[in-house]
Amino acid sequence: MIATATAEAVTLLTSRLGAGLLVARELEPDLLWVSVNPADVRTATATMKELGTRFLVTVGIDERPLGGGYGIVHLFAMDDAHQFVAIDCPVSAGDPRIDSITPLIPGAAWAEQEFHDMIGVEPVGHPDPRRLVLPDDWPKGVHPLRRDVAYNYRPPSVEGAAPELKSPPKGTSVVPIGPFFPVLEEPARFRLFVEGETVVGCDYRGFYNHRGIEKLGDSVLTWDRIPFLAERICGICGFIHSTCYCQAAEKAAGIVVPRRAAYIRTIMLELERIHSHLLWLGIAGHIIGFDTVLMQTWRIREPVMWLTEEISGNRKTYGMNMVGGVRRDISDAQLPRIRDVLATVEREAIAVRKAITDDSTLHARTKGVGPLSTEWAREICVVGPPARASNVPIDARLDHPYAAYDDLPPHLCLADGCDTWSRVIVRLDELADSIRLVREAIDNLPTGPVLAEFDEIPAGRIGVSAVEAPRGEAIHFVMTGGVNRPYRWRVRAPTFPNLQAIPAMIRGQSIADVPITIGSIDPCFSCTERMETVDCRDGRVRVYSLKELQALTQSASTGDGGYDL
Amino acid sequence: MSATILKVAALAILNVALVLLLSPLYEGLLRKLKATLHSRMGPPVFQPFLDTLKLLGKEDLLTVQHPAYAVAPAAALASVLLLATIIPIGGAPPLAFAGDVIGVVYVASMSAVLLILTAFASGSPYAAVGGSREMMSLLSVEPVVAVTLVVGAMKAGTLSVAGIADWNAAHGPTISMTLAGVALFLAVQAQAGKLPFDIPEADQEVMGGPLVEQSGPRLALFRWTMWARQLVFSLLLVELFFPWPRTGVLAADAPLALLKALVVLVLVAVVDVVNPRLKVEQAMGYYLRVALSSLAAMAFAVVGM
Amino acid sequence: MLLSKLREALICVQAGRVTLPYPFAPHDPAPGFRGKLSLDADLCIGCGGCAAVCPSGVILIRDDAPMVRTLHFSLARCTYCGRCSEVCPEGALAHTLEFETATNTVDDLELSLDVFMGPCQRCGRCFPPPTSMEQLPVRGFRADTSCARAGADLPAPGLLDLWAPNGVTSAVDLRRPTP
Amino acid sequence: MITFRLLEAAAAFLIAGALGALITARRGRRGAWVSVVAVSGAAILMVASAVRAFRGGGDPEVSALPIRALGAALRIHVDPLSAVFLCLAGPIALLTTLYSVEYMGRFVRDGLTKYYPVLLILFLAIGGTVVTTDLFWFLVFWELMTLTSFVLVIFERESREAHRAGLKYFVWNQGAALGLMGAALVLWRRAGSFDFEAIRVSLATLLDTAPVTGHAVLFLFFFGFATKAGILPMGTWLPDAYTAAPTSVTAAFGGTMTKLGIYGLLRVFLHLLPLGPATTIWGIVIAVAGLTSLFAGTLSALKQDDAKRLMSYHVIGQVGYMFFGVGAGIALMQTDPLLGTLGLVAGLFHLINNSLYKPCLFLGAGAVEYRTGSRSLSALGGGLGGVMAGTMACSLVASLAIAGVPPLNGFTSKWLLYATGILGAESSFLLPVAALVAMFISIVTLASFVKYVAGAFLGAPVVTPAGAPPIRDVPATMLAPQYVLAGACLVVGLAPFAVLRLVHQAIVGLPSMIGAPDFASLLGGSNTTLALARDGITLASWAPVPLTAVLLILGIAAYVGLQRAGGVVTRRVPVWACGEEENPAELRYRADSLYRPFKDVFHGMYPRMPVVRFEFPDFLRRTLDLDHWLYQPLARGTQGAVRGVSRTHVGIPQVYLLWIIIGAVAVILTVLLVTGGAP
Repeated sequence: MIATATAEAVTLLTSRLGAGLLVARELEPDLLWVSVNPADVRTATATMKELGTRFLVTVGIDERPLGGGYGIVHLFAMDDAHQFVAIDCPVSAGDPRIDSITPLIPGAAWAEQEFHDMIGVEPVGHPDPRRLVLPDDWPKGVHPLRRDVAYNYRPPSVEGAAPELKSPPKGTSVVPIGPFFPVLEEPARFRLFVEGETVVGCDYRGFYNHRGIEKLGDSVLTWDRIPFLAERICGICGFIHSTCYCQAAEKAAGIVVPRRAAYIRTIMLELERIHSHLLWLGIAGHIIGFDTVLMQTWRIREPVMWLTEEISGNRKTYGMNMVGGVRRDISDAQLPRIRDVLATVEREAIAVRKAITDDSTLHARTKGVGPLSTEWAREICVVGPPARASNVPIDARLDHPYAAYDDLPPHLCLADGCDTWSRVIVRLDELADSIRLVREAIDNLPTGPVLAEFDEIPAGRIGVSAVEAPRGEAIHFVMTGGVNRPYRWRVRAPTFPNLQAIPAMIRGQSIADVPITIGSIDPCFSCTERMETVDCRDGRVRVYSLKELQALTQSASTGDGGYDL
Repeated sequence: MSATILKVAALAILNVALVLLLSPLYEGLLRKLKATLHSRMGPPVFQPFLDTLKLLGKEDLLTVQHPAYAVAPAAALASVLLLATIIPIGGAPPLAFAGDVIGVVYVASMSAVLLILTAFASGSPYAAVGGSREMMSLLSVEPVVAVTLVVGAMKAGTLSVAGIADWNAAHGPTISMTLAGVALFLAVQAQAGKLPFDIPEADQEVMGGPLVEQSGPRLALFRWTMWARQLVFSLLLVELFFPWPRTGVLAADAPLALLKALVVLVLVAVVDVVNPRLKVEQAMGYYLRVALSSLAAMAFAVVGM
Repeated sequence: MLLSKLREALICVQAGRVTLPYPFAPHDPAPGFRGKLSLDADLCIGCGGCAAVCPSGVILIRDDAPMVRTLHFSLARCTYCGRCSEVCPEGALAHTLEFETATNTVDDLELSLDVFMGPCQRCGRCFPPPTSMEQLPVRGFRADTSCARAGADLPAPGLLDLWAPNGVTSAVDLRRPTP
Repeated sequence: MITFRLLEAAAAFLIAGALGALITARRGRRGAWVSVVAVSGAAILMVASAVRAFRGGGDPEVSALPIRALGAALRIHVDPLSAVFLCLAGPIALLTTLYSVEYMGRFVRDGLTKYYPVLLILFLAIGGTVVTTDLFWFLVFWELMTLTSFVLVIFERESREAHRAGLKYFVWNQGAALGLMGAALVLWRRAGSFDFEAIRVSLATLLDTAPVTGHAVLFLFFFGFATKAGILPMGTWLPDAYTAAPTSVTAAFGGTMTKLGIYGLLRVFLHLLPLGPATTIWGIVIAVAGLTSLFAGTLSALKQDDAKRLMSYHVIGQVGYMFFGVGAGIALMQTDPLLGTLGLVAGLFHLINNSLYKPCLFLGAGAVEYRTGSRSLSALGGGLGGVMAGTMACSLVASLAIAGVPPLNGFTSKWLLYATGILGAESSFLLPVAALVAMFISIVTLASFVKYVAGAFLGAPVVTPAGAPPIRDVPATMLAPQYVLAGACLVVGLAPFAVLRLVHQAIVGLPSMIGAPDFASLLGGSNTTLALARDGITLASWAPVPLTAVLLILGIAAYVGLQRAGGVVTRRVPVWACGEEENPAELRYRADSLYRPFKDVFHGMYPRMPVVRFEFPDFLRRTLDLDHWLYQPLARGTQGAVRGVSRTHVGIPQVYLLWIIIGAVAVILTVLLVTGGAP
């Protein structure tokens, strides 16, 4: 049975595309798969836009071993209908080109640059055809996510390669923020074009941390190992990624997670949100020089970390998720302790909130800073607190319920200031709501097993899952393959769309506002860039000498070298 | 005659030594206080001395080779120490004959000027932004300092620093002098480079601003200059505007003055703890308002209150 | 505004100092903490389950000879996920509460264990004998030199004498204490 | 008589030099050297006559070339005030001429025939203006000065900018000169003579009998002198004209010509006008005008990107300081002679200081332009310090001097000004406020010169494009004047006593300054300390030498201590740019980016300059180009002149300006013809 909303979508697509619509079927209750003729991708996208859907990400799949060409799958979300829609464009292997949809959806820019780099399908008409992901000294024509490129292939670096940079407009000078900048904890390079202290434009070069984690998942690791790798995509919201991956795999395999496991996942996800928001608040304070906020919020955060350590055995990277449920149960003896910690954190968080809401110097630093209009937030497909602070009512927990959120609906915390202050308020609201959710979850914790039993996962299935991370919505796409591993695993971290909104947010602001504006989206560069470090199979651990490290850092700063698969 | 010269020299050396040696200690105390308010342990009180020693032994990294670049840090420290000889610490300023409040205002700005020139010389864009900010903060703070000192001069009818201090000590608190003192206290916040006015250095925005290319010994001297500057300004504040009680004995007045200066700096540190950094235009707007409202102190001074 | 500042100051003052004197005083993690791996070589039967589940490939298994299986642990890469200890049927692998793993030599984190096993009658490869009785004559292990430095959980270096260079080994673990 | 002879000889030197330069101008640098010789002769003679005046050997007034019908004669008298200006005009003329030798090399295309002769006549006019005590001749010299300087402003004949600036200059100054002529005519009708002494008497009676007319006359004087000095809003001509003229000329303008506005003020308000209620009123007017100018002029300077334009706005600002000092002094003279004298001394001393650092700055900017061809600070991007070390050192010293950084000379005069203002609180509440504004502006000055120094000299070393010759420092003849001026800034700053005594002598020597305190009771008798005392109580003190000594001792101790303690190992490193930067040139922070937020905050305070757009058709431009119809013809022969003059009469009914010139020249010629030039 096809739901009403998706039925409407199919009808409209059929009328618009005619013969261009190749296949439309519901792969899962919440995933509509539409294959269209690649030539009609713009029409299909325009139709999706007309339907009010939200662009998520593009998945590029090398389907040549399966007898096809390249699959370019644009994922969309129909939030009101709780549906995902995949627009699949089978691109022929002989002519790997497809019309770019960025002119229609500005937020698709990076997604398209990424499949251009990784799969080698060229988005025709893309406004910025520069490299996004691949290093500058990576040879042309080598596309790492193609199946014929080995996961540990190291190409010789191209001599004399330099990043393609935008040159500053006349009358401006460049102030570089990054790759190594004190308040950006990870490398990212913004070249600000400034007139006085006013930023008139910027150029971005990032993806210095890219380690080909998707390639590892596709080619080396098994179902059960990937959650632990996925968890390490992000140091703060790792559990979100492992949950998201497990859910995508469970959807693809049709595994039903036991309720207790769903509740435990919810508890951990919300604990993660609590400590992540407190962490962010501290970092935001630090960015504007308010170190007291940093020290105090991190002090308040610490009991939550101890709590997660008690529950999971580690303060971060809990290692609890498995495909089919969770590994570790929460014992009844731990429940009072959780309640205690929640009470403390709640009391302290309320005090902090009370103290800072009327602080006029904080207002001076955050109100009107980093403006992101509702329209542009929708255009660039911003997610999470930045979207909600711009009055875009999206929350994956409500739009695409997972874990136990169908039983425990969160409040939708919206603000309409469209600025950094609103982002603070939204996060403070969510913090309070998360405490409520955890409390309700442990009060209603069902009994039963925590891990579902399942057999081999069949090949050729597809699962799409969204999880609302503290920073916004994370999307994992899984296409199953044989021999106990996925054929394609695609990760979209929340920072990926949010970061694309930065240039618009800092234009016209002063240099002093740039760090806090970047900070206000709570950027996680390695999430976005999907970092992983060690080559697993050959077991060699490389020890860098000081000299090599220096060489590495120097080369990384020019944007070349450093990362390989 | 020679006895007078000797006395002047001794007092000058005493002032210089007090400022030079106590300023890192005060900074250490402030750090400790700040750490306590941050709920953390904080470095030992003597850490600034250790930092300085460590920096002195470090390599000196130069982005440009220029004699002025090498001389500026020493000159900056010297200018602040010179300032210490024309302000009172528990007694009349040793070199009272050589400079008055106008001299104080101008000598006080010398260290900032040297820092700014060094910043621009380094060729770093961050230093340039920081230098530009330092200049702007000088532009907004110096008028406040000037207004308060002029109020003192108007009340006392003299431009001499000692004269103002003596007049205030003799006449007790007045509305105009108290207002001026409050305004100068607000200015000390910026002169000390403390939040919310550490805008030029702003390590989260411009990575230390004018200091970004200063390293090793040069950095040590510039840091020392800043510590000394904050002590000198708080001494100026307490000696000119809050000189009571005064015994007339240097051995009693000097420790008292230093204690009062510490209290001022503690207040400065508390303000520092509960504030984020302002943007430079906001700081300028703030000091413009302070300067204009300290004109009220002038008005009070004119009507004799 | 001022009230706000006072509230902020109050929060600061109320909390007092909370930082721990950690390096100078021990800090114990919560029970159940997944710290440094410990390996009880006595219990290992060389089944290889740990290597099969390890996500970061810490554990490598190599069959050097028909009766010698080498387990190589690169603990520098360990992510402390605890999958190995979870799947170990004999409880040979466990997490301790230790978290201080810093070392000057990466070799300290390399650990090699040779387990003497029964050879498969058909293919000749290493094979964990299914029953306790069968295990009895073939159990044994050998630890690499570098293990010695890694910590107290590992066997004493004296045991290395058991190694016979030609690959023929004593089938009996001399060290095994009698119950 | 000796003084007169000296001045006569000086004039002869200048005229001969002008002729010589005219003849030799086409032969390379010969004309330049002829001019240098002539100017040095004149300068020595001018200084010598000034020395005589200071020594008290002031010869009585000498008069020549009488025009009986008018009661005018070339009356020459050098009093200490004139002597101060002679002392400035002579050496600065010499330094700028010397500088011109190399500098003007780049203008050969524009034809140097009209440069040196006109420049020398300008110096003659400046000298004449300050030594005559006859209002008629004062105006003649004034007019001559205006005309010659106009020719120099529009020197670059290809430049449209120069022509626009020249026109603006001409309109304002000729208008102001007309005002002066009007005032002179009114007084002449009363007194029947142009003699200063006669006018002094008639002006006093005029103020009593017809106060409206009297004040109108004073207004015209004020207007005329303020315009020449560049006081806003009349001074809007100044930045354009200063920027358009060749830099050597600009330096001469800044060092001497515009300062004659102050001379005129002092002459009129303290010589022609006895102290009285009128002086107080006009003192206040002058002070307020000065305050406005120093505020608006300096704030505008902060926004400039063109080095010369930046400095030109500072000319306006600095003249504001002088006007403030002089005005406050005049206003206070009757109520508080001590502070009144202090203000006047401060104003005049500031003028001297300004004549030292301002030309030095202009010459520095000219040197940069000479080597790089650019005056835009943003385009320069800094980094010249390494290759133009001498120029940088001089510019830095002069910049710090103008900003009033102790112990340089600018601080001392500012200190006197502030002391006047702050201690004048009992007379007026506004005086300390004004002093505060001046202090604030002093920091603005500092900011804009930091911008200049940073924009031109500081920063990463400049990289010359491949193939281009490396940038070197300017030749010695261009560098020497800068060294002299910068050195003078330092010396006067450290030992202002002698100069201040002369200034004091010049001020109290003015006829209206009766009852002014002597130097010892004003600033103390010490030769190490300036101490302003009243009733035996020291009110303000400044001792540059001890303070500098202490600063040096401490600085050297710190420096040596550092070298000893550190055993410093230095290493060259690239500028940290958060990683490696591919194009370091893009990282240069542009000079026009500096202080942007400040400009935004103070946006409302910036004066709205009256924008007068002079857009004139080509034929008119050609007409106004003196080259076309006046100068070239004169130089080539009468026939050409006739043709040129006739062309000016073709279809130009609206050119009132021309009528002004022709009118002025005609008046002078007629008067000479009528009286037959006989005594």
